[in-house]
Amino acid sequence: MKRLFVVLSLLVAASMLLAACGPSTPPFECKDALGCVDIAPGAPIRVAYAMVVEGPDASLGIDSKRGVEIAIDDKKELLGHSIELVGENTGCNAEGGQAAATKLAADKSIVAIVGTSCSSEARAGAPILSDAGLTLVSASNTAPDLTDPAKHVAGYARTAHNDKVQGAVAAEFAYASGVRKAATIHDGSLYADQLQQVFANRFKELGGEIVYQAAIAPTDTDMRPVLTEIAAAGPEMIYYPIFVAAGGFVTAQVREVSGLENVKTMGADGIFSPDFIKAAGENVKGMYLSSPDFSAFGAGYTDFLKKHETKYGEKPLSAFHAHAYDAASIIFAAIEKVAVKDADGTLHIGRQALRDAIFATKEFSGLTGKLTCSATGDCADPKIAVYEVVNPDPATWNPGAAADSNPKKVYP
Amino acid sequence: MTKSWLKRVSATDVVMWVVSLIIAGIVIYGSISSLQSGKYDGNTWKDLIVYGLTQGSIYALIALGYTLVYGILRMINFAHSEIYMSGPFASYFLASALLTSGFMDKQPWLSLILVALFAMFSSMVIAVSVERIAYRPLRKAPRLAPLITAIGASFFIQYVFKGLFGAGVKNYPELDVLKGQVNIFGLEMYRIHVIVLISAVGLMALLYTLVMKTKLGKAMRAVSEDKDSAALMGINVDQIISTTFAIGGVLAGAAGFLYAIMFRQVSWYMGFIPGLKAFTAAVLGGIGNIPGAMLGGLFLGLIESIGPTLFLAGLGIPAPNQLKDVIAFTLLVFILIFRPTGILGERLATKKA
Amino acid sequence: MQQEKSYLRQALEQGLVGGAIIVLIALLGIVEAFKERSIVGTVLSMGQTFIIGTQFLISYRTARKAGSDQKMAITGGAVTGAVSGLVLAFLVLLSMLFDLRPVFLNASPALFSILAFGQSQIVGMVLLVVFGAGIGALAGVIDTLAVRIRSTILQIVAIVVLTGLLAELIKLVLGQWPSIGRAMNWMFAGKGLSIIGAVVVALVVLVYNVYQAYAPVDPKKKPFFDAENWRGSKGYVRIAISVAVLLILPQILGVYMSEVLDQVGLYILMGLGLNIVVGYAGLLDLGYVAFFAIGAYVVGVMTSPEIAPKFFGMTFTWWEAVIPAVLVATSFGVILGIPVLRMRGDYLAIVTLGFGEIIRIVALSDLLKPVIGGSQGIQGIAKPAIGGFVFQDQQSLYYIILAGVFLAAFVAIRLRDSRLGRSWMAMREDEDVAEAMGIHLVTTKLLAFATGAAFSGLSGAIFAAKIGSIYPHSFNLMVSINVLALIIVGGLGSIPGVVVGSFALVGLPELLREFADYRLLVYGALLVWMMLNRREGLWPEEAHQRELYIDKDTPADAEA
Amino acid sequence: MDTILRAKEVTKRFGGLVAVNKLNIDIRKESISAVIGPNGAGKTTFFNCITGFYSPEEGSIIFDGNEIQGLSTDVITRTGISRTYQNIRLFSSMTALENVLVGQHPHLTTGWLGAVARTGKFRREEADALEEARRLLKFVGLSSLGNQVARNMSYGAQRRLEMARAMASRPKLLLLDEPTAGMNPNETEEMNEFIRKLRGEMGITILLIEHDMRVVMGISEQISVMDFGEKIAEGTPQDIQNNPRVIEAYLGRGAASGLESAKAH
Repeated sequence: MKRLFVVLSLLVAASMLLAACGPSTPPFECKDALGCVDIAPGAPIRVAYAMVVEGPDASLGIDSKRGVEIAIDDKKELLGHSIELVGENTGCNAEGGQAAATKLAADKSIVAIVGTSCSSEARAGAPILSDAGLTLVSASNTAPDLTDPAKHVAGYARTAHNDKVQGAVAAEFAYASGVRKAATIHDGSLYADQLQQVFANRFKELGGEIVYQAAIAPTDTDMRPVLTEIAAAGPEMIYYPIFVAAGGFVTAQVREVSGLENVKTMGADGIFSPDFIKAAGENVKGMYLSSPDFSAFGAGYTDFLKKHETKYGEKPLSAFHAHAYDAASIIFAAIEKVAVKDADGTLHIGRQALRDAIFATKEFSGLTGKLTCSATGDCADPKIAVYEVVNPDPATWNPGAAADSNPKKVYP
Repeated sequence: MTKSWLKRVSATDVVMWVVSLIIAGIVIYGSISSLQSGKYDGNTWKDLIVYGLTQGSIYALIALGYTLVYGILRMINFAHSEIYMSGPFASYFLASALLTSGFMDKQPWLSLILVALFAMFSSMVIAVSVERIAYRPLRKAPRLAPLITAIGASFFIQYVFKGLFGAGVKNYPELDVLKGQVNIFGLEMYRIHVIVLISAVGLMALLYTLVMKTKLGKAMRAVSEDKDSAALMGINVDQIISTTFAIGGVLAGAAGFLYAIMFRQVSWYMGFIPGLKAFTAAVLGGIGNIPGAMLGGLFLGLIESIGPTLFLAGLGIPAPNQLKDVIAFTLLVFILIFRPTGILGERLATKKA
Repeated sequence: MQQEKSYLRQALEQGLVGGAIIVLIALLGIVEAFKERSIVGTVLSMGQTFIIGTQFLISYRTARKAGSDQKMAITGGAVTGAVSGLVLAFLVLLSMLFDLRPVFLNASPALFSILAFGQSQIVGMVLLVVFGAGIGALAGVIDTLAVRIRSTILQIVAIVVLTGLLAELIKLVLGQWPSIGRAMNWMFAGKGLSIIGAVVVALVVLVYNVYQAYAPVDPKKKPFFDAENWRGSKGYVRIAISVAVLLILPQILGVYMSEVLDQVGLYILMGLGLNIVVGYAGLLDLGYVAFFAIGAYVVGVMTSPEIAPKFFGMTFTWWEAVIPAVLVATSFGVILGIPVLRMRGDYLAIVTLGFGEIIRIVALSDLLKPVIGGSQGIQGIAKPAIGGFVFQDQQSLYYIILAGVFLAAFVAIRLRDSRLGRSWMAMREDEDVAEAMGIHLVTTKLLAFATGAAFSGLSGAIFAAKIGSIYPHSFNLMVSINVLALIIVGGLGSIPGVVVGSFALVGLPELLREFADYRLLVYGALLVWMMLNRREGLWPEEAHQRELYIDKDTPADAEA
Repeated sequence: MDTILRAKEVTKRFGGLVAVNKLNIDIRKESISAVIGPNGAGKTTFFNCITGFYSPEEGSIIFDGNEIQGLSTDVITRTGISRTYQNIRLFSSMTALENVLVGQHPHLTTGWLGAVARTGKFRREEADALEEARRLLKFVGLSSLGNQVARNMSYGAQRRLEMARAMASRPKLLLLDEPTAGMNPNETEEMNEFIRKLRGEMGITILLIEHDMRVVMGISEQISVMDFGEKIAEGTPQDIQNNPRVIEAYLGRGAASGLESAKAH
């Protein structure tokens, strides 16, 4: 350690001397309120991810990160520069979000950020990034308060849809399909808890009755006791907007519980994936899933899935890869719009200009639909549809409205 | 006389009685109001008991691994949860190979047995290697050292599995032979539950016979009592310890296999929570005590299953199932207050002055 | 002859082990993930470093065993290297015969292309063996060199690789002063060093070593941390300088390094507390996070504008909340302590673990959601402020944490050297005899528990202010395990050990964030390695060093 | 007669085994008394009953006028009973000085706050305790080994350190469990001298368990003989040497010759 210190201080001294002697080019004058990122000719444009890529929630972040990586592959180059993806793990918790944000904020060469994965990360991390002049676009934060005008942080935008929209659509569908008594399950995650609460509120507003609000741990495997408890309340539908592992267990076990043989089941986009169908097994047939309306999805999505399979050897791990792809694409488009190239070929990107350009995104056609960002950063195309799983074979996964689609769009 | 009686009661005793009374009060009041609410019929309770017993029998099988190792080395084998995970995870690949080749449809029972054996074998290999690499060099170290290696080994195995095989959840095939209900003594039960219960009980009986009736079992008990004397009697202590780990591994692999066919999902983090529960079960029953581990496992499974509904639902607590671990751990404290060495008591040679 | 044969067999075995490690590294995806991460310009990528480094180290180990026989050392090294290359070649062969990908996720074509040096697989396989033999022989040659030259070479390699590894961080710190940052640009390429940078670093190390070789040796010079150096008037100067360095540290290191220091500091604070419980009193507590959570939640409930007004009709400042936070955490320590402290050893471990889980689950539960937010957590927690100055960012919060650490260390040291500290240690050594010395076990244990809980509560209170919003998920078992591991890795019962342990297990992983995917894997492997090779910890307490190596013939065994 | 300890009908059972059966023993103040008996006779169990390690099922133990049976060990220590152990039980990784300091625990009063604030009282108390500890170490002849870790000390030194530690609690009654076990004749003789000195200079009552008849006969004023948990004889060394039941109890156990040699001594 001591030696390292000696080495470093010598180096610093030496190079200060060198710098004093060497010629210096007149710097480009940056007029941007938040400063500029300068990219020398041949140097890559650095975009960062802030996602959970480690630990039990890793599949969420890895899924999004891969979305970004494919977006980079597709883009190949930006204004003659390659795109370099750097990033930090956020751990799906507030402290991880804060640490990652601090590190990214300290790196002045980063242009923009795709992230965060979990809403708790954004609450702790977004202010730090925003204060540092960075703009972040999240692919999977769905908590309503993040884009609530009272709490919105200037540099924060997202391509994920607000829970308020999805939960409400789910409730409206449930009511419209004749359900009057519903039960909900959440797994203690911000996402599921929020969504089921929005669902419950909207459902009650419509005149329905919430007979039971249950909670589990995401690591639970035996759901039969809690389902038995729910059965005693006599619901006509169970809404469980949770994740693949636990969602699979609930679906697989729900018919084993007496009283629930014919109950309707419904999930949300957290389990809108072939993985879930596989985990849930036969019982998944007839289950409803709310998700972005794929009829509005760009045609590129099937293409995307193919690339994913080739590149990573497996199907997407979670639901937000396409949103991540779009988040990255929006950032790239905005960079193309605002970057200035000066005489010696150096690229200058104004941070405020970039932020403005991202927030000004309009009718951007991405994988998840036509994206338009609101003043508080909600960029998602909030068209939510409800699908019904018609075939429990994951190989038939092909969401849409066509006759042979699976899952098949049933609402609106 | 009263004065000397009072002198023998410390403030802590009083606090403990009060705590116990409060717990007992909540349990009794909650149970009565749940039972009186009329929301749950006999069938509900029967179902809950069956669920509890199936889950509990898996806990029991894992708990046996903890108890065997604890009995012989006095250490908490934290990596046991990963030993449990590795078996079904490894045999997932066998299962999917059998499925794609069509063999599983033709010979479902044989395939299941093959998969089970492979799971047990894999867990056994991991268990023995962990002992060899991480614990054996620490035989003479104070007990915190192997505890830390165990934690380290646990992380290492988890993340090696995640790194090698991916972070996603893997699904066991759905087999028709495991579906449907059977009628046992007039009780309608799911076939899978029956299979899990019978296999688990069978394995436990086998283990009990092994430890109590065979020469190997006698050697194991001797090593557990006193390693040095056992070595003097010509017992190869290292070999017995390895064997103990192997047996624990086989049982954990079997537990993992039963879990995998019942719940059909395996993943790299599936071991942690059941491992924790099984360890709790082992302590509950009296660590180092084989029947204790079985009893503790079943008891814990049962409490987790019926506890929230029986004790808490009647009190009007929202989402009581969320609190099932709270119930389990509180009962653990409650039981340890009255029986400081678990339900059946510790089977360890404890020395005092 | 016989000896030579057995040595070669050893070399072979070592080669197999090394090969297995490299195959594991490759299949875990490490090689591919870091193929573009440069250590030295385009010459050396981190992916390569892992392969070459492993081969080199394992061959060097083999060579060392050869003793003074130079030819044997070189042969042995070459054999080991070649065998490890052979194992790798076998993996490449396997990949040609079967599609490994359905099982091994990372067995991608890209990986095998890297392993085969970008050549066709057959050529690649041959190259692997030749290359391995070369590296091994090189290791052997280095082993045969004179001590001074050998150590210089190894130092150069190690420091260049280390600098390359940390280049990004160095750049980050230097980048705070744009002029220095720009001036130093020639040193770096990508995330690593540039070739010139590497050469310069190597030269500096070389010069330093040459200087060391010819510099006069001062026989009276004591190691830096020797207590002698810190006494008397000279000692005061040293202390003053150290304090000054601690005070300006965050300003020099910048905001990210301050974040790292903050995290380390919070763990030191917890470690000091748990050290009293486990290290002094010998009570194995696996639920230590509970008190951390309680401290954080008390501050959250009292200062959050979303929650506090509901209960108190007003919000409190952080300073007003921190005392109750510590007191509540302490009383929970006592409340938990009473029923559990009569249990021994592992019963205590599982019950405390349960308690930690209970606190987390209850905090998460819908039952207490109206009070403490359930899964939505508590937001808008106040930051400490003095006058008009708000401790807003990580650089200023550092001072609060530093003060907390000093306070805790002060209390810990004073308690250790008192009647209470002696009772704790006596209890740890032999509970029954301690009781027969007139020590009231429950009270003494409770005091340890309560003191530990207080430190943890304080840490939690600061944590809440730092993070601004708290969630139950932050208070999981992992925190307890981490704190326990760090005090043991640092050296059980040793206060400097807690500091060293925190830097090793909290600071280092945070600095090496780019290994996020593999962090816990390495963490696990390191814990095992530490316990097997350096059980007494990195900075052991004198007496403990003895305790952790109980020799067979010592009759008094604390566990008896 | 001035009795300091009186055991009345003390009975301790382990499962079906009666380790101590209706034992009655009186110990005079400032005497040196011994309990002897073959292995497994229940001597150490009896010690454990006095010091509170075990709680006797029946009977009472009266020390200095108070009933102490069933009280916890620490309380009994505070009433003035201290002991050593058959297999030495020092705090093995603490230094000799620290061991003796721990022994003084009942007489120190500074609590948590005092220690942290390092009040004047705390400092005075610590200084006094340290001085007392040094004095005790000197008394047992270990003054040069104060900073040695207990584990590294010689066997004889460990025995003496254990006594110093026991004396640090300023007991009125000191129980010694086989103080000369494993010692050679010279060391044994030194220990005898030492025990006498203890009683003489400090005025402590001493009750010891011993196998070595030379020690027992040499220094005890009163001897109780136990076999199978019962007291089979009591009296002066002369009485015991001539008691036929005692000889019978020891016959065939290889100790009879010990008795003979003790007689000759």
